[in-house]
Amino acid sequence: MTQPRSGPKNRSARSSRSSKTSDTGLPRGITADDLIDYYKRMVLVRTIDERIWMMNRQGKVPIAASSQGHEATQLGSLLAAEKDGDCFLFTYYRDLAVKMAAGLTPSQVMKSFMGKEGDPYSNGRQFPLQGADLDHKIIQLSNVVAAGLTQAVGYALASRMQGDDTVSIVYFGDGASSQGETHEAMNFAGVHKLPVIFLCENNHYAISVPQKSQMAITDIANRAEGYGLAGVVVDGMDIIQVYEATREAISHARSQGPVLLEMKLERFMPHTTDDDDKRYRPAEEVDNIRQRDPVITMGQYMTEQGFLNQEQIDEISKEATAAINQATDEGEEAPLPDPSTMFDHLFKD
Amino acid sequence: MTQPRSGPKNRSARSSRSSKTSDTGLPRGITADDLIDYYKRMVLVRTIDERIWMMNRQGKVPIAASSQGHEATQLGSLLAAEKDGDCFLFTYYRDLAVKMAAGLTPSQVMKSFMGKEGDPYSNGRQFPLQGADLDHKIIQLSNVVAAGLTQAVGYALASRMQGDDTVSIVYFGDGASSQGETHEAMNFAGVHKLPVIFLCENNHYAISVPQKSQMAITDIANRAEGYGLAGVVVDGMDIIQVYEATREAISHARSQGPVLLEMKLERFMPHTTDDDDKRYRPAEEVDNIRQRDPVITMGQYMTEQGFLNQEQIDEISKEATAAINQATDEGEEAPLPDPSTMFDHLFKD
Amino acid sequence: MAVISVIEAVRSAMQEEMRRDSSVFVLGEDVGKRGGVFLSTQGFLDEFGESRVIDTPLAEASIMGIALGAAFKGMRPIPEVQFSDFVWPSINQLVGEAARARYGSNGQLTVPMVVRIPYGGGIRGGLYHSQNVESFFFHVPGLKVVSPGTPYDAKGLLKSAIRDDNLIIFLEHKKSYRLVRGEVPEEEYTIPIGPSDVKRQGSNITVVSYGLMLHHCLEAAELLSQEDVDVEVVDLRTLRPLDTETIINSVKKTGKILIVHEDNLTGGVGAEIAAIVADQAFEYLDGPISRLCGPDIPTMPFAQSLEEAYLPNTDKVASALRELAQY
Amino acid sequence: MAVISVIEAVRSAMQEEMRRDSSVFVLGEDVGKRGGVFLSTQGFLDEFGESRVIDTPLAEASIMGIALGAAFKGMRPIPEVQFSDFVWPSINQLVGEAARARYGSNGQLTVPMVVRIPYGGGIRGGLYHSQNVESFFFHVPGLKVVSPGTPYDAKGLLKSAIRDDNLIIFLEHKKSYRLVRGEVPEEEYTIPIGPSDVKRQGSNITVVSYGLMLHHCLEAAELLSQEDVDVEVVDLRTLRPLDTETIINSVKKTGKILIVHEDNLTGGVGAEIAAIVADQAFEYLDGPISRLCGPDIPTMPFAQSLEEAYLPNTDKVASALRELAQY
Ligand SMILES: Cc1ncc(C[n+]2csc(CCOP(=O)(O)OP(=O)(O)O)c2C)c(N)n1
Ligand SMILES: Cc1ncc(C[n+]2csc(CCOP(=O)(O)OP(=O)(O)O)c2C)c(N)n1
Ligand SMILES: [Mg+2]
Ligand SMILES: [Mg+2]
Repeated sequence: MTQPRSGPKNRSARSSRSSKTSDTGLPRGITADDLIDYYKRMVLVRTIDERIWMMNRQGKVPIAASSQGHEATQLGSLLAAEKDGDCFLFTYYRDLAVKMAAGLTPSQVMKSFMGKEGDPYSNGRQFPLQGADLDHKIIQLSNVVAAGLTQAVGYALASRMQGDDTVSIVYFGDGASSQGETHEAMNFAGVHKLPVIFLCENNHYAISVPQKSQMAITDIANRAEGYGLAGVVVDGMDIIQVYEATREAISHARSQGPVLLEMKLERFMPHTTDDDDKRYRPAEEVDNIRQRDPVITMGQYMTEQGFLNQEQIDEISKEATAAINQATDEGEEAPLPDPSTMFDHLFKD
Repeated sequence: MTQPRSGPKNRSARSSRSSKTSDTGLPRGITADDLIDYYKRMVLVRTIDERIWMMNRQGKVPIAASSQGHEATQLGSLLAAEKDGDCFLFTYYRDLAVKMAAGLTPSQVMKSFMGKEGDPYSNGRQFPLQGADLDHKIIQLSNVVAAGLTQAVGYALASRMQGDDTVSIVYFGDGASSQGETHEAMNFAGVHKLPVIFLCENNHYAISVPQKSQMAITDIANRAEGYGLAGVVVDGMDIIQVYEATREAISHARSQGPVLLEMKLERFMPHTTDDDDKRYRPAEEVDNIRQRDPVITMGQYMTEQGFLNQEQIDEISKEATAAINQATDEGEEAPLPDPSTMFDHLFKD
Repeated sequence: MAVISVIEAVRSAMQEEMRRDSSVFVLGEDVGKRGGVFLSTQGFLDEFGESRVIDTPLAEASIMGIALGAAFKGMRPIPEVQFSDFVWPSINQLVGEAARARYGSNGQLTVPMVVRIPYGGGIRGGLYHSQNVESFFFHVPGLKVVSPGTPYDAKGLLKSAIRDDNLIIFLEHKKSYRLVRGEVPEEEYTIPIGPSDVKRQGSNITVVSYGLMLHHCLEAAELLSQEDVDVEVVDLRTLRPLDTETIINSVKKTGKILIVHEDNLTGGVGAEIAAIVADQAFEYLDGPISRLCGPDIPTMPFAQSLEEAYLPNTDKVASALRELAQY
Repeated sequence: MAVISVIEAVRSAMQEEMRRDSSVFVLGEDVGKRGGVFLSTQGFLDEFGESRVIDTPLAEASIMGIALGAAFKGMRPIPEVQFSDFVWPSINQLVGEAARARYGSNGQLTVPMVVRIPYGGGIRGGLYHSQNVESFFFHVPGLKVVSPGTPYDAKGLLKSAIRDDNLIIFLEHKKSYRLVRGEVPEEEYTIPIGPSDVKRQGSNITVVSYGLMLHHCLEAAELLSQEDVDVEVVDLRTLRPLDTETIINSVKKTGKILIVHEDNLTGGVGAEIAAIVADQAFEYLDGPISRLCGPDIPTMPFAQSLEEAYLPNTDKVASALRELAQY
């Protein structure tokens, strides 16, 4: 694992893992039940993610970006946010696992991917799961890479003004780190020490462009210092480490100011269903990274720790499939948005 | 003097000053004659800068940004570029001293400030000294803060492609460091290790906004590392140090890649003739910084070193005044651009 | 009624609304101690404090993105773009994000935000301190564009804009700031966003304009009245949504229309007005739909001679009206 | 003559020009190994190498600024914007800088640069992969806007654009990339930037369009011919400078005009065309100047039902033509 550069306590997430605090031997604030719950969510997301990809091939879903490989980061950070209870999320298009784990039902997901009535994000106006899900404290307005960062900073500024405890967490990729707005967002957050976490899902690719063509450095977290931010590198394939690092970042953001959390992780699938990664990515590379599949890793961890047995694992998987089957049916049966709604909600009256 | 953070040789400019190499006791490549020459240029620029401000008050010049306080940096860096012989400059609106020292005559300056026929930058279409002076290898297209940085990087990319030795030097203020494009420019330059120098004239103010409201850090050069650039902090009030640091940066840029040179200096005047700095800047602060006037400092240095005596100093000043008087007359007599030229040069045929 | 300038009207509108509603705040470059480069927020820092009067770093994209994020949380930001010429870096946040936030979230998000933009020329600003940017925003669904010409309208419209729950691009002609003065009531009032205002009744020709050009049109109408041509002057005030009805009714009455703006001719706001008139009042027209606009060069150059050559003025409007009158 | 698609035409134009002139190079997101997300630069990396086929970081403002800087030094960059929707961050470099470089330097600087922008909808792209951005550029002095509708025009115009010494915004309708195929000569040819093309002669109604909509217009004209209405179809090809003469001549002949575009109605390119016709062909008109355009919502939504509701298509064009024919 990469060593963190600096950060709230300038120590690696792994080392903190050994400093277990709860009596179950788990890190601060979580129980075995939490992990079982989150393992179920992870399996559910993986199952629906694979299904959606298949449905794209069947012509039923126009486009999808997969969260496969990113699940540990997405779920670990959400677990931290849920435990804290006072976070607001600005996600990006790859964050299916964040959104589902935050409460979106499989049926809603299916409707969204198929552009059907009942998509809670935009009711079919936008790309799948784009718009907002305010019930679950998520905004993801656009596909424009990095556009959410300054918005998250503004949200954090409003928290400060309104005197509440909300911490904004904004998710983005390594590609987004190149955008000028990313710099502007971090700089402003640093000046005003705002309660915001910049959570980078660094999968080393922006579509086909590898990290070395994007930046001259290895760790994006290195940039934190130049903005007066805390910067931490985390093994984003390990849900426990992600949980701990995020939990700590939330405290830091609230008490001292912004944090840049760089999660090192892997994108298992092509960029989207429109992409063909064979054009630019060696097959062995994909095989290699798949060795660290977060779903398998977490499953193993759960059995090793005795939180689940193989039978339960299989049951969870079966339940997920059943749930997704039903959701798929519901999605297919759902009506298309009525054309007469096309002009609705352009303005608030 | 602030210590440099990192850089080509990671040492302060001052320390290199003691490692004199020429037999006159001066740093590499310059002679006493060069300094006499540059002292004259400095006095000339200061004289015209003050005159222009006065003419603004008389209603003859609509707007001016003053280079007073920035002269050591502007001239020291130009001296390095001239000695190197193969640099191309992207300046900004405060760089009067760069432009004049690079060859612009006082008469041309006057015409430009008065919006008259004969302004070599834009023939009166643009703000004073804005557009380009290709004869002197300068481009300064717009007033848009930080817009020149990516252009300078592109110019350096073209040098690389064309296989020539040109190093691009782009000048900008501390305010410009906040713009997203600044980040994008440095990042790209770092990835491709391009021959470009980012020369920041940090006067600690963006109009009225002090550095602490602009960024959470003290040294902008600190950001260099996050882009894989060399970063150096220089005492921008000392022409010799600026010369040496720039000279070295040029070599580094050509052989190893981009450099971020942060010149710490002071803005003596309000932001422009339109500004009233009393609204935001304590009078004592201005008095204090004026103690380090680069024109006076250099004059003292010249006499101390025996390069000039007081009589010569006075003579230089008189000559400057005479030259500026004449230039002012020429400016006033010059015609306005003919309205019929308004549509010229929209396109190249 | 006090006689005040446009900049005073703008300042007092913001001040009243900030006193009235603590969720209103201003942010931008130099809005703090400096009070704004045009002094539109003079005294605000003292009255409202650092948390509601925020001097931002020099980075327009973030000014808008941050304002938008704060709006999502129920604040009512008034970001200032120092000069219209510097709005471009923030276009993605404005056009791509803010203007679509409500639509793209199917009504979940609200953007109660007023973007104040000093624009326009005639102040020896050259290519980068004079731009007319209205036609860019005019084309964008999901936002409203307001451009007052008088202190009275500026104050009443800005107050409405601040209370509006939608994204408003509020364009203030910077030459009008001190030049244009007028009566403004002491008591509180607002002016609805949308309706244009017939600033002068007339029966022979309709002239449609907004912002600073309105005043040239009114002066030209005065000149023409001495030549027995009775000109009706429609001040759009709001550009988007466009008050088509007032324009069409006026043209139906006069049969002739001249559209005047400082912005470049091609693809300007005047083109849409012409198109609407050509479609909806086709049978009432007694002459070609005419436009007097800035020529198609980037914007007014710096030199006095070139700036004058670019800008429409009272004489040029009067000549265009005469020509149309003779058609 | 080979039958090829629009994307193949685009690719081959660039390939030929890059072989011909070593100062031509491409840069953008994923243009390297990936060959572009639409495969417009497929094979380029192998043929021209890393120094002329540059995969950039994800940062549009810098893509344009860097291209512009290289153009200043005599290179001929072809920056690609991956989707029109992401051009906004680069607007300052394009509109504020590149389009004014020559004018603002009084002729010293030259910008031989072609900005390629896949745009338009109908591909289930939703609010951020469908935008029509032409009217923004259409308003900007100092640049040219090209928008071909056929492989033949795409290739010939792109080659001319690459040889042109000025800033060209080259808009490629992304739905046409694979959908529209047509004959293209084996031998080299170019098509001048500027002149529009009468794609179908007719005497009763003029329909003016460009890009993908051209094909709906041609199909609708075919339908109308069976109803004894003879429709002339003008394909603009170049939007700026606008070939006013061809439009006016056609309207003088037919007396009626319908303008069709996918972009939003208000302030679109069609508004200017209407304005010009209203001014210059006023006396020849036998009916209102009509426009069939995208409605004023951000752009076509993702859901199939909404996307269809937004987009003009052959049926909608035919109905509009029928209505006009009956006027
Ligand atoms: C401003 C902008 N430019 C280009 C695109 C097209 N695009 C979509 S995703 C993407 C790559 C993003 O990479 P990264 O940020 O690393 O996220 P990842 O997909 O790897 O999770 C690109 C270029 C976009 N959506 N927005
Ligand atoms: C993009 C942009 N925003 C705002 C302005 C208005 N403006 C002109 S200079 C300036 C301050 C620049 O400060 P700095 O970069 O530190 O340069 P200095 O004037 O101090 O030398 C501002 C805000 C501008 N020209 N461009
Ligand atoms: Mg990535
Ligand atoms: Mg400064």
